[in-house]
Amino acid sequence: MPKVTINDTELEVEKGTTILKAAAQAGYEVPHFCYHPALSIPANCRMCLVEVEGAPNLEPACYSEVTDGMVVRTKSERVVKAQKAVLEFILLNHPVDCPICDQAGECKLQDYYMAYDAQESRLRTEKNQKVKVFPIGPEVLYDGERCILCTRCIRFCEEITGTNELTLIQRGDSAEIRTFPGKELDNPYSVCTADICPVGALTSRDFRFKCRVWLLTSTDSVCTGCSNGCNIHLEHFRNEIQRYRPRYNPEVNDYWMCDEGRLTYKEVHDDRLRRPMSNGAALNWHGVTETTRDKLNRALKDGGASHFGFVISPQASCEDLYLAKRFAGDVLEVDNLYLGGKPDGWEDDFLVKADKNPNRQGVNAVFDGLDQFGDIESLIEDMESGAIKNLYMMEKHLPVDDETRGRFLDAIDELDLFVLQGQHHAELSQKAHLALPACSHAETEGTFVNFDGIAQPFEQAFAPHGDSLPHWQIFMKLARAMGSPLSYTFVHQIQDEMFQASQDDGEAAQTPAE
Amino acid sequence: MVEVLISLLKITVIVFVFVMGVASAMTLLGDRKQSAKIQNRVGPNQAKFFGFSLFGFPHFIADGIKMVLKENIVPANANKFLHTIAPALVFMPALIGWSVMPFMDHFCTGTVQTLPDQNYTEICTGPGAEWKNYFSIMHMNSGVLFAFAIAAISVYGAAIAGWASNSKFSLLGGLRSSAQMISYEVSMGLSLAGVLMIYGTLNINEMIRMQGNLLGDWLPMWGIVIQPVAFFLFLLAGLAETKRAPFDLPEGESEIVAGYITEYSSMKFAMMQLAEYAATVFIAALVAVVFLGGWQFPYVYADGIRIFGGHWVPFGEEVWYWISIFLRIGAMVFKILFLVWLQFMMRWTLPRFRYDQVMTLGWKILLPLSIANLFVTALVLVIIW
Amino acid sequence: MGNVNVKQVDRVKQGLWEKSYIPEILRGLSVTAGHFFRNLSPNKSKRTIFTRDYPEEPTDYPDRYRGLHRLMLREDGQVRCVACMCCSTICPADCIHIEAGEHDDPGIEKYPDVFVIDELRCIVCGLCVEACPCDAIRMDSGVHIPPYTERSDAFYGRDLLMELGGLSQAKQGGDRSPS
Amino acid sequence: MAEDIYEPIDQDVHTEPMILQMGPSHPATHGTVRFTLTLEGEKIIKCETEVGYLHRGFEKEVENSTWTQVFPYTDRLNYVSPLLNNFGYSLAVERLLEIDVPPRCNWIRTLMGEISRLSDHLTCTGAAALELGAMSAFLYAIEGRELVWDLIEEVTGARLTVSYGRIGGLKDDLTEGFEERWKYTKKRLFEIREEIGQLLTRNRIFLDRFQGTGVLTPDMALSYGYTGPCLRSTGVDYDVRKDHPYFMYDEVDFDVPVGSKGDNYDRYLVRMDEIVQSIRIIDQCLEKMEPGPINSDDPRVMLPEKEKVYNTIEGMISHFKIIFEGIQVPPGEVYSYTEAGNGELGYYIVSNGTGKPWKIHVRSPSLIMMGGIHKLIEGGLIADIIPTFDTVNMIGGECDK
Repeated sequence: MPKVTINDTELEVEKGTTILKAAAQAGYEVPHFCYHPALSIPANCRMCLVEVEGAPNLEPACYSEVTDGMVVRTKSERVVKAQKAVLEFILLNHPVDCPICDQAGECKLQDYYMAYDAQESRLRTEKNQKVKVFPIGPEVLYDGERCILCTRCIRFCEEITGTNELTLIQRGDSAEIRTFPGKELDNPYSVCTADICPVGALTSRDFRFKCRVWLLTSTDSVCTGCSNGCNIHLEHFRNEIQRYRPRYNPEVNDYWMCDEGRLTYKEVHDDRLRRPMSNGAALNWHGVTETTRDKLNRALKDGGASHFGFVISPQASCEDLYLAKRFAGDVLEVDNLYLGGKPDGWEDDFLVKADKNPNRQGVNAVFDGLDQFGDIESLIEDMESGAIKNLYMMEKHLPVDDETRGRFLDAIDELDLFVLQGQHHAELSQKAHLALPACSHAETEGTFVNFDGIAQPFEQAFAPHGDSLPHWQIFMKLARAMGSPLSYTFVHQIQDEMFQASQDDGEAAQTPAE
Repeated sequence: MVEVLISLLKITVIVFVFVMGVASAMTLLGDRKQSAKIQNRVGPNQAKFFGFSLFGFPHFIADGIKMVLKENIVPANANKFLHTIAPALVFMPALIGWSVMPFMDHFCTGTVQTLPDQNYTEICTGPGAEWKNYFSIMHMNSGVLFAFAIAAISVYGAAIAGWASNSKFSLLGGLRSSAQMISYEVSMGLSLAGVLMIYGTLNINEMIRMQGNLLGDWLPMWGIVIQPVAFFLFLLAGLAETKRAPFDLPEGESEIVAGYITEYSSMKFAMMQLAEYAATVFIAALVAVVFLGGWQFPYVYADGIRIFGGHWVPFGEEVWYWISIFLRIGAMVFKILFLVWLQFMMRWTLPRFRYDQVMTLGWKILLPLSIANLFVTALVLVIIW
Repeated sequence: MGNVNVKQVDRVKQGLWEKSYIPEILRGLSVTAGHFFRNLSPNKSKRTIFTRDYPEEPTDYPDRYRGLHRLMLREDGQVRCVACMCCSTICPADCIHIEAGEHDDPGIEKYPDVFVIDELRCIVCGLCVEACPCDAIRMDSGVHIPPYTERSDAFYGRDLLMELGGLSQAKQGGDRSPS
Repeated sequence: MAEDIYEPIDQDVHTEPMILQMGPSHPATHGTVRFTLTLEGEKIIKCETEVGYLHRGFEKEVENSTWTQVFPYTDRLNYVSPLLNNFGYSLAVERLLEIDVPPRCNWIRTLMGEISRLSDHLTCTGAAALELGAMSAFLYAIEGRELVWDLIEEVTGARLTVSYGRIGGLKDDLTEGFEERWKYTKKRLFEIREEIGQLLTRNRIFLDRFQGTGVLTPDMALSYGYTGPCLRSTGVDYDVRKDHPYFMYDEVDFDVPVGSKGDNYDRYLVRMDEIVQSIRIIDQCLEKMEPGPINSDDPRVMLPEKEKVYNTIEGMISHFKIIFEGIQVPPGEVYSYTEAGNGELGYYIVSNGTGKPWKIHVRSPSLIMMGGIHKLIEGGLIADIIPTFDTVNMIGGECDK
């Protein structure tokens, strides 16, 4: 274990640690552009130069490993001078683009200029002109003038996705990033290059000009695109999600997430059911709760529980599912449970999973296995034959193809009572006798269990849209109206009880317990 | 029949044209325009008749329309009846007093003759000649007493308005106004007593005629000349009577909001305001007739101009009589307007008294002074006559 | 170094004559009557009227007067604003709403698709002008907000603000040459 | 307490004191303050003061704005002399940042601050006369204030909500013709002061209202934390400009007028005299001022020049960082105080090192004076509230921060 002294701080680090990491452990920031912890180290930006005692030249901290007895200075006069020189050099040809650059606000160049340079340029000649707004891929745009040639994006395509689309062309101040001929940056993780780009050279086409990043508020959340459950920063402005950005979690997604998952935020705002509805007419919660109670009571009295179907959604959080279980089992006393959710899609061997529902493992845990759920096909048949007369459905999704879904939609007309409780209108809200607006994962808090059984909490980012409520609160409203003794006021009460239940069952390892 | 028609005509001209005209239009306008000039402002000029601002005169009309159209609000738990009649109680006395106010001497159907050796008394001579009362609504021997009696009534209006509004600020205002008016009534009456002793009559027209006397054939023997102290006391007490600054504490807007007017709105509020202006004009008229010679135009007599014992008739007796009538009416109107102007000047110049200071001034300064004045006058009269 | 003294203010001691109200009332009347007659004088130049007939005689605002916003134009008549949102960020009243859009000209790239200022909400602090890095927004239009009966009339859109604006000659973007 | 009041009156006749709610919307309680008066006739036997009807939320609001965005809020503290509040805040943050501003900036701050003080005192004395009914004196004072505001408008671009101060400098330099305009204004101000004096200073009605009412003793004033003209009227010669000079106040000559009795009349006289002193200070500022930069050259604090912002990436970057992150003020706390129109205006600022203040507390003179005003009012008549309240000069914006 080599001992190293960094700016008077003495510490012992693992062998093979770079100076940059050792300095970070000692609490010193060493500025860097090209270095990224998940990528290989080219040491080409020279921003991280530090002074090592005894060495004739300044050493790149990202590349040099510490040796025993090494004395490093990250803030000495030489280092500061070098940092200023590097920044001045990088800024020589940098365009005056901050007003139109999406990176402004999270730009390393801006941060480091203020922190390590803050002096005027001595440039007296004209700046280079290079390509601007170059569509380097379907999701990513390239601006040659802003590029500082750190090659993070090239290394990402080589080392993480292995698709090798990008390379560096030309030399000197004409150098630019380009795709190889006939290729474009179209791998399923291409927007990650925009994330890791320290400046505004690569920008996401989806986020382009949408919002300034300093206005965004970031909330820790989980992507709902598939069952991988990538950790994300859910970034929103004025009650609207502006983008997802991957959040570092070495166990799930490391620094990355897929392009498809990034766009799933649009579902949160599209086609939202904002008001409780009865037979297509918008009402308030008070009226709808009473109507629902009456209709549910009548349905149970007329047809009994055997004619009542209940569709559980793996899109909902564990807390919602737990309340769904209590509501269906204890309040309605229904046995005919079905599992909804999106149908399977494509997958790869990196992050994208075929199961497009974020919480199927949560259903598994809450309902102690998936065996008790009936087949959707048989549900539709029962509906057509009249064996199921009443249906309570969570969310709009069904794991079936379009044709079967069409059959399902037709069969709804045969029902005596169809209650939809979900985020979206889809085609269902007009057909539904009662439509209850639920809110998305951005508007409430809860837990998802990913395909691997890792329970991941997500936080509330902003207030629910319209009159929508979390699923569990809707269930509570109805349960209270129907005279059930269920009483949960806070999410943590549900969580405590779930945890208790799982303890009792001896299944602590599988169950969410946040 | 003709008598009745003439009376109606007189009432119309005096009350509705002159008093209402001066009280509302000229005073509102004068108050505003005058204060504007004093304060380096332009004053109202935005309301226009066919594009002409006419020195802000249309504002008076606009105000009237606004007042009529505004919502009439009666506070909760107020005594509706009293609250409604109070403005009338304030307003009526200010108008009734005018019934004894002469704008000119009685009209003589014959020829008028002035007797310089008999204190410049004018007599009506000729066949069947008599004095005809055409220039005051009512000829009353005890005119001054009547005017005072009527003026004193307006205190009821203020007190009732203050009580009936069911507001503490109004109540305070009502109390203040009744206390103030009653206090100043005393010194006003006493300061007048000296004048009455000299004139020896309560008939206003007689008093004015007597003021036509020329002392040493050149100095008009107006009340202000023979009773200067009484004039100041009367003017001061009169200011206090009208509740205008610096004695406007019954409605001192910064202390008790608007005093007894606080809870009034719409035309009732306008009535209160008009009553105040009408009272201002009335006090001006009273001061004019008692101390400033009323309709007397110095040296102008019905039968010619007289000064230093000289006498000449510029246009012949018949024509001159008519000219003198107009000059005398003009003199009366001018005196009233001048006094109104003076009162407004005071209002825009001086800060307000405090309640206890007003009482001190009234009871401890004005009252002893007026009694002293009365005493001295009596003494002088006894010695001279 | 300055010289700072403490001094006692003089309180008035009144004599009997002054206590009789009369001299001071006369003095006061002389001041007010002086103004009154001066302002009635037929010679208008002698009057000391301080106020003005506002709508007929508009005030001249000084050059620095902060009035309505205006959006400056490029030489080709396009709006200078590139929707960088600096103004809406610094605005303490949060009265500027901008939605950026992609401009057809790749040399401009970004421009305000929607640019609305709620002039009623604006507190006229002028921070937006200071925050603008493009000389696009200014408040020196020399007019203030007119009265409106409809609140929505006071939402000034981009085109209206550009009509108030003028050509800005400020050079932007530094020297650039094709490589 | 209330029972004590009832008892002696109750003994002979059945009377009881009247409780009168004066304010919050009452012509005399400019701004918004409420007095709950217990009256015996018109005599006030008890007065409870209640502030807080203006709901400004200054101190909470600024926690969500950057250091620069605070300026518009400070304008609205004492809205009659906004420049003094601006500069007081600038000074406080500069002390926290430990930066110095160029001398010309300090001269201009001194000068413009005194101009603002003129506006404050003219308004205060004018309003006092107005509420006593002397409307003309008020409008003459307002005429003077308009002239002063014309100057302010010319330099700052706004009459009332000036937003002229900046951390580390000023928004703009003085304009070119400022000195000539000031000379004209000064001449008029002396005339106006003379006219107001003729209308009021020796007038017995005015004296009766002002002398001996609202009496404040030095002990009382000090123990209630009174500062400014109110404190000086009692004879205590505390003036921040004299005792703890800031800006250029130690370079100029001026007198600190003090009263002797501490009544309304003394407060009026002190203010009338401070008008003269302010004019003196302004004259000296204009005389001693030299051309030079008005802004600090610290790039952490000042926005770069527009030319650099438009044309260099370095200027653009620092412009952007200061705009969207705010000035980075090092962690720490400071209490900085200046002499505002009504007394000592203190800012207690805590910074946590970010672009937004962690906490700003304002020691606003008006609020503190409201704490002791019942002592001045009790025992007087209703009518005495008016001059007392006017000469204490409560400003709602400052009171209900």
